Amino acid sequence: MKPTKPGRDNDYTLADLMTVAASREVRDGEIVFAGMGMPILAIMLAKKLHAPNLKLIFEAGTFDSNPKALPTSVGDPRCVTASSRSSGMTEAFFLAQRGYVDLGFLTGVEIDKYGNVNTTVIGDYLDPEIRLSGSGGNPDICSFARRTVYIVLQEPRRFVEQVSYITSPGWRVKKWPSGEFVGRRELYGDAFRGGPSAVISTAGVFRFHEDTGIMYLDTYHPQHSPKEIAGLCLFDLDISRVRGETPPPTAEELFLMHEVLDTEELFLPRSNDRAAVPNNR
Amino acid sequence: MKPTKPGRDNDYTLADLMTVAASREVRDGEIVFAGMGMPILAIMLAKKLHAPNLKLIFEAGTFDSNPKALPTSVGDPRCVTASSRSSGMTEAFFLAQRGYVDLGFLTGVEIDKYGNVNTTVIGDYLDPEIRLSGSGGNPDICSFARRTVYIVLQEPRRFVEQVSYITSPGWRVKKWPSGEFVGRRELYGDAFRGGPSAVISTAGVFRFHEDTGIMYLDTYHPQHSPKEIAGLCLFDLDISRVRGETPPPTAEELFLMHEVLDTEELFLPRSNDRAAVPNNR
Amino acid sequence: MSESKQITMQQAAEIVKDGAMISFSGFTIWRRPCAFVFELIRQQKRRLHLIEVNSGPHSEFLIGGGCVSIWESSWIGHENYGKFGANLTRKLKGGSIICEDYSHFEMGFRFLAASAGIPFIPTRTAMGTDIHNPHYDMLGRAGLRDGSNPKIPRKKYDVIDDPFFKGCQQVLVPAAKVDVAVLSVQQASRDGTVRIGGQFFSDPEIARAAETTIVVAEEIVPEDYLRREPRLNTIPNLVVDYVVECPFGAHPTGVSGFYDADGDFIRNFYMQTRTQEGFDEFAREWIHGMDHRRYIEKLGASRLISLKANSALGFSSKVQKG
Amino acid sequence: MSESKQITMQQAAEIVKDGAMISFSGFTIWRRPCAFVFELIRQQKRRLHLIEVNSGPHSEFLIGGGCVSIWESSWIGHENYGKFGANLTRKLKGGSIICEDYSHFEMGFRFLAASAGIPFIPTRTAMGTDIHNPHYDMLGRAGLRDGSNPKIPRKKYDVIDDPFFKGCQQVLVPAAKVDVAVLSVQQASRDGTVRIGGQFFSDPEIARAAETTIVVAEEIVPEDYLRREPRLNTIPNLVVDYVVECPFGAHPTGVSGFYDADGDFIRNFYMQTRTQEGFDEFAREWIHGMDHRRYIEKLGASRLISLKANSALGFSSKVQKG
Repeated sequence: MKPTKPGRDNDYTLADLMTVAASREVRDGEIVFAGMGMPILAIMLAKKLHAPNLKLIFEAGTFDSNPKALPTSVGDPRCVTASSRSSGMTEAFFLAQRGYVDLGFLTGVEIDKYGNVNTTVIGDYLDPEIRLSGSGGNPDICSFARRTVYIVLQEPRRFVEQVSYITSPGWRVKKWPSGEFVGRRELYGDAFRGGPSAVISTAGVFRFHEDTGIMYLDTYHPQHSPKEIAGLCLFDLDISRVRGETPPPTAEELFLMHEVLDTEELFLPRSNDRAAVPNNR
Repeated sequence: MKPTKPGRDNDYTLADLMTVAASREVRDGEIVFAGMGMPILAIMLAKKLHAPNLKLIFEAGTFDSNPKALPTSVGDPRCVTASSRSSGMTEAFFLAQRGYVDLGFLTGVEIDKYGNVNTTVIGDYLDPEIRLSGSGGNPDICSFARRTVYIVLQEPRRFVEQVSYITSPGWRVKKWPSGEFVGRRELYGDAFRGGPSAVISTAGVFRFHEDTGIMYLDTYHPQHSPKEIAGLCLFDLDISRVRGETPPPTAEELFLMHEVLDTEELFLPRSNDRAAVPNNR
Repeated sequence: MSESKQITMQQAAEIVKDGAMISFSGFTIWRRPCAFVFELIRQQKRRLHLIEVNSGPHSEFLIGGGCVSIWESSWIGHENYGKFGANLTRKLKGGSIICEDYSHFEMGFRFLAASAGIPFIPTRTAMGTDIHNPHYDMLGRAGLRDGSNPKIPRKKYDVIDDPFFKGCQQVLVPAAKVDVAVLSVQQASRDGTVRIGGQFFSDPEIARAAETTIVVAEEIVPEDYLRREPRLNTIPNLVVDYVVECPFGAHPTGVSGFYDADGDFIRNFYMQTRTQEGFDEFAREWIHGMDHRRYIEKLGASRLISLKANSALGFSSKVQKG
Repeated sequence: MSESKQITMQQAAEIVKDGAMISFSGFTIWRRPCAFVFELIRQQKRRLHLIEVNSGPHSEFLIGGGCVSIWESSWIGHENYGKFGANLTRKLKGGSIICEDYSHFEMGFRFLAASAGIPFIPTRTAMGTDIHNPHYDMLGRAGLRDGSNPKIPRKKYDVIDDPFFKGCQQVLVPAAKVDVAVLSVQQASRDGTVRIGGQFFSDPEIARAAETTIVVAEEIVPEDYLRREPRLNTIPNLVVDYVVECPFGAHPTGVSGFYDADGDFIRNFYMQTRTQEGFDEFAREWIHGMDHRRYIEKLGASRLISLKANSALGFSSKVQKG
């Protein structure tokens, strides 16, 4: 393949920036359990750059996959290529529950300040305004991985004080049958492994306070400001620990994303439209 | 292969007779879970004669096996040949527990009048006279199959009032923690599927009373008598329902056993020594 | 050679009775028995209890067609080609369907338990979420957990303390027992031996969880061909009750090694069926008065060729995925 | 290419510490890592807790060698070549070993639970037998169920009523957690991908149940060779910690597609080691002062050729089975 010119340094979309920010959450040697869309792109990018020994698990049943063509979903035959083993879901579920997964990569529709995520309904569960796709493996991956990274659109109705329905557990969760909120570590007991570690939104990168489990702003994307981002959250966002701007994609990252990984523009349109964001399951 | 002359009608060993009696317990179309030795021979014989559609499961992980060479054990690669699927033990265990098995074929060291079988220890479990091989899949197959056929040597020390240790459940079993004897149907509840249906010994064929679950003599092998067999049991054997002599092997059965199935004399020596009995695991 | 289990698609669909609990093979938009589902709609099945590890286009067909009263699953949608289950959403708002939500792993483990012949299995997934909110036990709210249907568990889940190790809380999820399971697979022989290519998802578990298991194969192949390599076979014959041959029987979902998912078809279905009128129009065009041969003819040869998998790659190198 | 996990047999055996809970691949006289076990005996391991789905010649070697304090399994013997575990029997009578009996399925389900990351699993096998006799809980009688070893469950089994369906009693068996699992397999690549030929027994479960998983392969093959057909691989690389290459590493047990069980060797071992003196003599001849190369030389080329599997059949057509 003839390499094409990667373009100017700042010639990137918001989706490019988010993918790059996500890829930087992956550490070399980790076992990563990925949802589709931007997560898979971010992982494949990390593998080409700083994490050549990461091992990718697909929920539908492949282990240490090395797809040559970008899969559009976890059930895609493209996931199987050059994997260490291809089988079924029970084995993937067992491996996750047994503790083999370091990092989960997921998306959310609504998120609260403790990292509880909703992908099930908007409004009252018993009389919903909008029925969403449901949990899928979201709560499972987040229950079993040591760290979980979420990708969420930055809108006030999505960064809320309390989600309509907790699909996936954050740092303070409901203890049944009463429904009182308790710390995740307390509820999970010896099954506790970790929880949400980062949220990458269309405006910035967020992390969670080590003790309280409350979300804070880590970096803001170019053309945003911490104050503006706080205004895009319905809870009181801690912006006291902000480190600066989210580092932009490098020329190498842009080249790999557009000319090697997503040549069909499945998830990353090439247009310079900064509003372009990925398909958000 | 050049067929050899099957020999005179009564030119058969005790092992031949027992194998034939066992094979007659198999019905066409059944799913059969088999231990090694005489059980596998009996099943292969049934498949060649009256039960062409029986399906054979091996505990180590093959389903609807059609071995061309006689396997010496369940883990043998000879089990895999021409099977519908070869995999592992979890799947075999699941299929049995899920209720797919019609007939189990096992051997026992000690048996009592309720069909409880011991293959674990002789004497006190806490200070055994003889440590045997242990349960293996004996209790499992007998728990899950609709019918189970046992092959046991006829000796007074083996047909006992109460076995030293119940390895495999008969028609009256121990209810824990007290250890009081209760009916199998009562203990198993909705998991009840059946139990021991026949015992083939070196002296006769036994069955179990429909209501009481107590063993009775069904047929006696040639050169034995019901009274003599009752004397070879330490419990009071019911000989009131005896139907007559165990039918001898036919010429076709003898030919198949010796010239087709066990040409290497692994389990069935050709000698006319009527004492020759199979390896009894 | 064993006895043949082959029947026609129409006979297969007749096995499913009104009110049955039913489950399907596959994963989201892959290996779903859509041709079978179209036949169920033509046969006007009613009050089905659809119970799945996850749902997809085939579930949306069945729900839009008015065949389903209970949806019990973890997810519904069309991956890149449609975010949500528009038909499920509409029926839910209209009150004509009950939704029972579990997590993906919980549904997988529930089928595993049923397939293993055990009534429940412990797990520690999704603890602290509204999936375990007792007010959201929808089958319980509808009075369906009274034991009158022996396949519906009396509780959505239960909690016990681990008696063996550190004493921590364990969630028990009940076995997912089903009346009929229908699997879309690549190859089967007439005796019921199944060879699935690519990832086999939860299909072996679903096959064993059912009272009756029907396999819809892209191709029926000789039994001795499959028996030459028993380790490549995914489901043994003794688990399968009936076999149907139906090339492109999973369209518009994809089949590894045979054809890709038809993204255009799925996206159009999703966009068109956000209203019941839209669904009815779709059904008039693609389901009613059709059979599978006419459906395939209507799709046309060029479309099928563009979807067809490259035999070295296992997927199409021509199809537009976006 | 991934990082190599290959180490030597001696290094692999050093991973097993005195007092460790250890488990092995295979089934009775098939695919047992005997060369590894001989190295454990040479390294004079002590107080091992051997926990297996079923046991075989390799267990008898290790027990005879004085390495084992606890045997937890369902069966021990040599199939046609020796009825019982003569060494286990002798040590049991001498009071130097504890035997904990479970049924075969129970042991399999216990490894399944550990491999699934759950603390127990229900089953209804072996109910009413002395396997469930509370007086015969031998680890309990020895005071080992006090939680001081976090891998030993606090109870041998437990019983609860099914909360979901008909309310019947369910036996819960605890996860079989192990420190080190050692698998004898046909092929592995340096990254840890494993391809087992023939029946794979409970090996995938045992591999995942352990803290550390060591694979002893008949041959190490290129990683890209195994990755060409991922569905033929039995255990993914991420489950395996170390890989050792050792041709005939399972002798005298057999390996499907490679060689048959050596019935003469096993029968002689069984007959010879009914006394401790006999075992010590066997060990002087076949274990101590040897390494695997010298062991193989001692067996001799003709013996290995007669055991070698016919490559079309997967088993030897020459070996005397009787």
